[in-house]
Amino acid sequence: MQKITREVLIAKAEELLSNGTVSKVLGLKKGEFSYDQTPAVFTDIESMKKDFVFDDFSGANFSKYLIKETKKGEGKTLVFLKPCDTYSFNQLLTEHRFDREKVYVVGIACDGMVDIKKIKNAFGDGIVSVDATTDTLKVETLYDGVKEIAKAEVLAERCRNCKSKKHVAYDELIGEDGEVISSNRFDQVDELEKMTADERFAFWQNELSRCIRCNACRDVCPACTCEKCVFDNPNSGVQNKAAANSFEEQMFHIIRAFHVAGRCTDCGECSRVCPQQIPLHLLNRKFIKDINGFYGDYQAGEEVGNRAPLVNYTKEDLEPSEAVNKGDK
Amino acid sequence: MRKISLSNLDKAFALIAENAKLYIPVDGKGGASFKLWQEGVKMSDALNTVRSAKDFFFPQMETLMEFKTEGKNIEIIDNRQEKEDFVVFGVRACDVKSFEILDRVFLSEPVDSYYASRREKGVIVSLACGRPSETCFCKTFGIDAANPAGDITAWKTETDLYLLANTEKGEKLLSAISSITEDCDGKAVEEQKKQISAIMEKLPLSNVTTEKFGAGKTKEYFDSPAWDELSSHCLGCGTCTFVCPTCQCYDIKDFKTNEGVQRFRCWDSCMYSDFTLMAHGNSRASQKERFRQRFMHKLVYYPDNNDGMFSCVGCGRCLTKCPISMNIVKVMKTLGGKEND
Amino acid sequence: MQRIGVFVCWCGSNIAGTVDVVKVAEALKSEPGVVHSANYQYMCSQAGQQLIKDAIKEHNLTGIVVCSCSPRMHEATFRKTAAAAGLNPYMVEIANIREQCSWIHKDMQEGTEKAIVLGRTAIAKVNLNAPLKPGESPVTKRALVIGGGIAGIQTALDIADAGFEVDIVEKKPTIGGKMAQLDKTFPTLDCAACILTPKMVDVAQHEKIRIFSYSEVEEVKGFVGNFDVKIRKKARYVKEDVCTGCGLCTEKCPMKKVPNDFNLGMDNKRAIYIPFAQAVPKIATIDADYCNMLKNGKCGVCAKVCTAKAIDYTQKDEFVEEKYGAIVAATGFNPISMDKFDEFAYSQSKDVITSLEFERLMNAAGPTAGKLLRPSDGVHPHKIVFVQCVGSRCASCAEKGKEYCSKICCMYTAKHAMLTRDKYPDTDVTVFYIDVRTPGKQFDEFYRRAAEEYGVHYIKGMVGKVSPEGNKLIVQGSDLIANKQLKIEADLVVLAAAIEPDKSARPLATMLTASMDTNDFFTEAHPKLRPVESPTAGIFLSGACQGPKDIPETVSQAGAAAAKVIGLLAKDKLTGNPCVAQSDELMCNGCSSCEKVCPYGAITYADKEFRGPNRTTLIRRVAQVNEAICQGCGCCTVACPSGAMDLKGFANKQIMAEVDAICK
Amino acid sequence: MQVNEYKPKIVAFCCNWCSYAGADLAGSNRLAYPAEVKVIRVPCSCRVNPMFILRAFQRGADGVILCGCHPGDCHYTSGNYYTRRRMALLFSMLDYLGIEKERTRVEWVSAAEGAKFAATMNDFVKTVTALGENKRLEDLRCKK
Repeated sequence: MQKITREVLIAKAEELLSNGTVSKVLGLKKGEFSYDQTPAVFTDIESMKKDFVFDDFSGANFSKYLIKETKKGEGKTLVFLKPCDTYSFNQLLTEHRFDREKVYVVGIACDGMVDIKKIKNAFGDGIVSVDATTDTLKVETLYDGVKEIAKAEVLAERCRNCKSKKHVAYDELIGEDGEVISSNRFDQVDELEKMTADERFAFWQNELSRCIRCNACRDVCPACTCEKCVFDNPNSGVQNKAAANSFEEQMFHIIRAFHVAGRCTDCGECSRVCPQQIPLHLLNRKFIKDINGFYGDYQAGEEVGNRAPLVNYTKEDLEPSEAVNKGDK
Repeated sequence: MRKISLSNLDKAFALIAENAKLYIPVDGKGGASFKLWQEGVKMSDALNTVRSAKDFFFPQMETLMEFKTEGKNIEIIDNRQEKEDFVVFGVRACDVKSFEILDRVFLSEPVDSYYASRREKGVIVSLACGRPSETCFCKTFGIDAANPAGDITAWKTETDLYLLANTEKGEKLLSAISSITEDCDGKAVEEQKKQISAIMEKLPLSNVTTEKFGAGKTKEYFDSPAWDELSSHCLGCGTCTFVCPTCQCYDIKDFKTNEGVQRFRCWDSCMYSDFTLMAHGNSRASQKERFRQRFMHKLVYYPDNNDGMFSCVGCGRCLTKCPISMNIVKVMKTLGGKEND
Repeated sequence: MQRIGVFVCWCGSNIAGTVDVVKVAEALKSEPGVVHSANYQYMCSQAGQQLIKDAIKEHNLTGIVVCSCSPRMHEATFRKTAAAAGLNPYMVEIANIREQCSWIHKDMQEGTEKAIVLGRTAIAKVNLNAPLKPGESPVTKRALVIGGGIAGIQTALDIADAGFEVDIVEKKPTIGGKMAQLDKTFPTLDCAACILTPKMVDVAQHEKIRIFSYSEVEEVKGFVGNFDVKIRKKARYVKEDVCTGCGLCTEKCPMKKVPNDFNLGMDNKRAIYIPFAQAVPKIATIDADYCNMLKNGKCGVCAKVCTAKAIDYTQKDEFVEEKYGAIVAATGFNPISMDKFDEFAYSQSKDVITSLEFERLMNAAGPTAGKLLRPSDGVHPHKIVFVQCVGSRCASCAEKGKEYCSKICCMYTAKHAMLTRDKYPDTDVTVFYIDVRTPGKQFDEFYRRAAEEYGVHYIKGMVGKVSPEGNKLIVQGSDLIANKQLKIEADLVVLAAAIEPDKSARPLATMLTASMDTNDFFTEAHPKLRPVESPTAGIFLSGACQGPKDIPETVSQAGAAAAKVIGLLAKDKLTGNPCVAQSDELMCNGCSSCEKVCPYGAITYADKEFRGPNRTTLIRRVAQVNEAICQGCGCCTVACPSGAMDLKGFANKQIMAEVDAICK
Repeated sequence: MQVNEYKPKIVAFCCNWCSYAGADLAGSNRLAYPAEVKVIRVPCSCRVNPMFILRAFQRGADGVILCGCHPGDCHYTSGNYYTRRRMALLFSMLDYLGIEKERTRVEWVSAAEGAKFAATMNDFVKTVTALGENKRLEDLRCKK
């Protein structure tokens, strides 16, 4: 469950729409089932009351949509941002992706979001409804009736390892602002690092070989905001539409992660949307972990205007040879 | 109708694999997928594979030919790969139907010989859906999940697998495993069919209809204002097209190897910004046009050209995989109006 | 498709000895694009070059690959050859088959095979070469010197003497800088004013030099050869062209209690003042913070006494906009604030002073007319303790002081000690030091004279605490050589405060897009080979703004900076390196990554209108490269994720083609 | 000499101002290193895009080495500092994916260090030869 309810957000939106602070609201619209929510823009409160939704399945990171939304029409866009979304928001501002003045941010405390894939893994297909009004989810299926599962067991990966309950950007807040959390988000990276190179290679071959190059990871990523991605540009020399073989799978994912290294806020959208459930966040987290270890802790999006580690340096930085041999100790 | 005890299934697989490559759905990280059967590989119970079975006939990437250059001479090499027979086991009703849709594209003149040779070599063993999912809406397109087509139709109960050959190819395959199958009546199958039909009625999407769509509807929907909102948050990724069993668009590209050039084709997606890119630019300038194209094609253009047949089979893959949960059902309901609600 | 000619050089036996040049030329003939292939004993000879020129014309070549020695040797030669035959010089690529092939391999087969690969690689690149044209930009033949201390003065004089116009911008009412405040100079002990003021007069009288005193740089735009600078002339409430500098107003002004910053606040001046007798320009300035007329509208004495009618209470800041071809930063230094050094009782006792204050005390024009008297009671001190490295070499106390050595303190402290002992032999002088650093002509001799001939007590050790007790100062320190703690009763304590860049340098550097180090000293284009240039083209560095320096070093660097400026201004046009970065505006999303890594500030952003879908227009922020500033390192091309930024002459596709050709 | 002796393919990116000059100096001093090493001249080590390195492996390289001016000596003042960060992260990522970390290397070679250039290349070729062919980042299509 979320302590902040849909009704509270609708009331806030009503206030801001009616006093003219904002002209539209970027939010989620309920779908066919209990869990499939689609981003939508609401311009009147009636449509919001009808379709707006906010619950344990409202995990999408809204920051990236603001690039497009702020360019449409006059007035400000109201957006409700979870703590993790605000980091992406700041990073986008750092990169001049939209006009801050065109957005009104209401920071909302978040109690962790649920991953429908985990529910389906637990109960199989045929989920008729999910009641998430308490921290024990009641899942009704076509074949097994109503079953219960603790929310903690089906938390989205990024929420399981939530890095911050603190909003780093907002115009106003609903609910208490939290703190930056020392999470265990690098545990899996650690585990991989401890493996032998052969084991790691096998692990990633198994994961990356499933890639169908649908580009969902890239297209949903708030750090991937290029006008045209190198992988789409026939003149770049690296364009490819299909992961023809293991090289291209690796190439795409290494370069994708490299291009967002130091800019990735670890929002976890890439892994959330991957139709093949490839743990793409483990690539991003490797870079984040290395950056923290090599150059000092750095959280992308913590402040607008921060200089990303890859466009920065110190004279005492470690050598690449030291970087790869760190694990040997 | 023949039946085989599930405990003997591995033996049947082994027999089939003697003469052909056998692919069965297998559980793995990220969901089920068709894998080459080998000793010890177990069949998945999952309703469906993440990627559809179209891969077998229209793979994501295939080499069409090669050019070898030596000095200033060029040699053209035809290196079509499909030479062996293969069997795909456990294809669901929706995916089986998708082959019919793909056939109309690839097998009409001019015939796509790459696709055709794969269709010729492949034997399809379909499997009735014991436990359809909430995202299933094959019924909308007149598909009977309880009675899939294919060279052989199979029904799985708690204990047995029932097999019915529909084609010559199917007969041949069945006879190859006749030593471990036995004749039976269709009672258990009829029972299962009834059960499945009952479930199909209960599915949340069972009320989705195609009434409002089909051939000749271009003018009605092309300029609908609804497209703006429907497409407004589409990321432009290719997930829906790549998991779709009926999407058939591809691109042909050249890959420069060390010695020459490999000409290959690979799936393309009408959702991509460089799809239909031409010298003057892109005729589908915004995501709205691309989005509209995909759904208009499924619901109007394809029926226009194919005797009213829709190019969607209601498998529900795009419903589960779309990053923003936008999908054909939402499009149909929005465009089609309240009646569908 | 290119029409490429391949020319394989024997270099006598240098190449032909281990590479079968005939075979190489033959093998490369069948590479894509190659229409002609030849070999010759010495391609760089007249005859060899003629061979290339003839082939260009005969075969209509659009590109050339010369397989020869290193491009560092003859790339320029062959580019000229190509140009002479009407081919764009940047259509030439060199395959280095001498230094990187024939000279390092002994086996003929191995050498030949590698030479073929290297040739093939160059051909692959040339296939993607495009003709390049270096950009040209005119040069405004005027220099701006920011800062009017000895560094700025010397630079300005040297540039002006070469015949170019120079403007000096000085934020204080007079030029002269720190040197004007000094008494004597080490190691010769000649008086600072005696050697500086004639130069100041030279500046004032030089027909090519304009002085903007009491002025600051407000805005800098443009690039090398073409800077547009806005200068703020602060209101001094005195008409510069009317004031005769008679000084009557500075005597009649009733506001007498204005701290005299020239004497570091050790005495007072009037609200209208001329900093010192030899000030240039010698014009009075009103201190608006203290002037009663400006504050309350009551007084007007200065206007009454001024016979020249130079006073103008209504004066406002004025702005001057001027064009320059080169800019010299000469913003100098300041002693660091002693606020954080409470242990030395600087703020508790007037008798703890900094070395610069000591200079003023010893100076005949200073607050005590050159008599060494204690600031607190005007009594002559008999026991003076000098403390060195106050805030310098503070590795562990970076929050208080500086990690670097301020370089000049050892020598001026020796000077102070020596001068004190010379003038007042009854005064006992002790110097606490960490190390005495005397690298310089006559420096060590000078220091030894202080210690040996003048009887200055040098104690190796640190002072831990200075505490005022009555009219004495108790100095507690350690003597590391004798290994004991000392407690010395002193009358005066002089702190050799570390020096730091002037605070105005940082915002100036931002305006100039000149880089700075962590200590806010300007960074050189190359620490060894280009020490007086900033990495930003057209920006030069003079004096202590680049690092701590004494006067002779400052003057020599000032001259060197002037020489570089003269070299630049002597050109009518600047020809750039055409291998510069280029932004594809259709693909750029304006994320600023490239700008952040550019060492030269060559990348700026503009909001540009683009055609959007369906007859809409979109305004997007896109990167633009100033070709006159870009030096072509290519750092931006890698920072750019979309590949919108590419480097001409070393384009992504060209390098990838080379990679492909090698790995074949 | 064995006929089928394995010879790795090595791509060496060298910056124009220091390392390329260092390579030239190695040549002038006749300091031998294996012919498997082929140099690509770039203005600065910071010009080397990670994509170039992957491209080399795709096309059949067995090892890629990047040489630039010593930190602090960059002709462009700071290029090699960026190179250092980029390559530290890239190499660490390759290692994380199970690619042999010995296949990539960064060395700082000045224009005066001809001997170091030759020694570095000798050592690198030896290391890569010991590893054998690059199988993990290759693109089999290229070998056709």
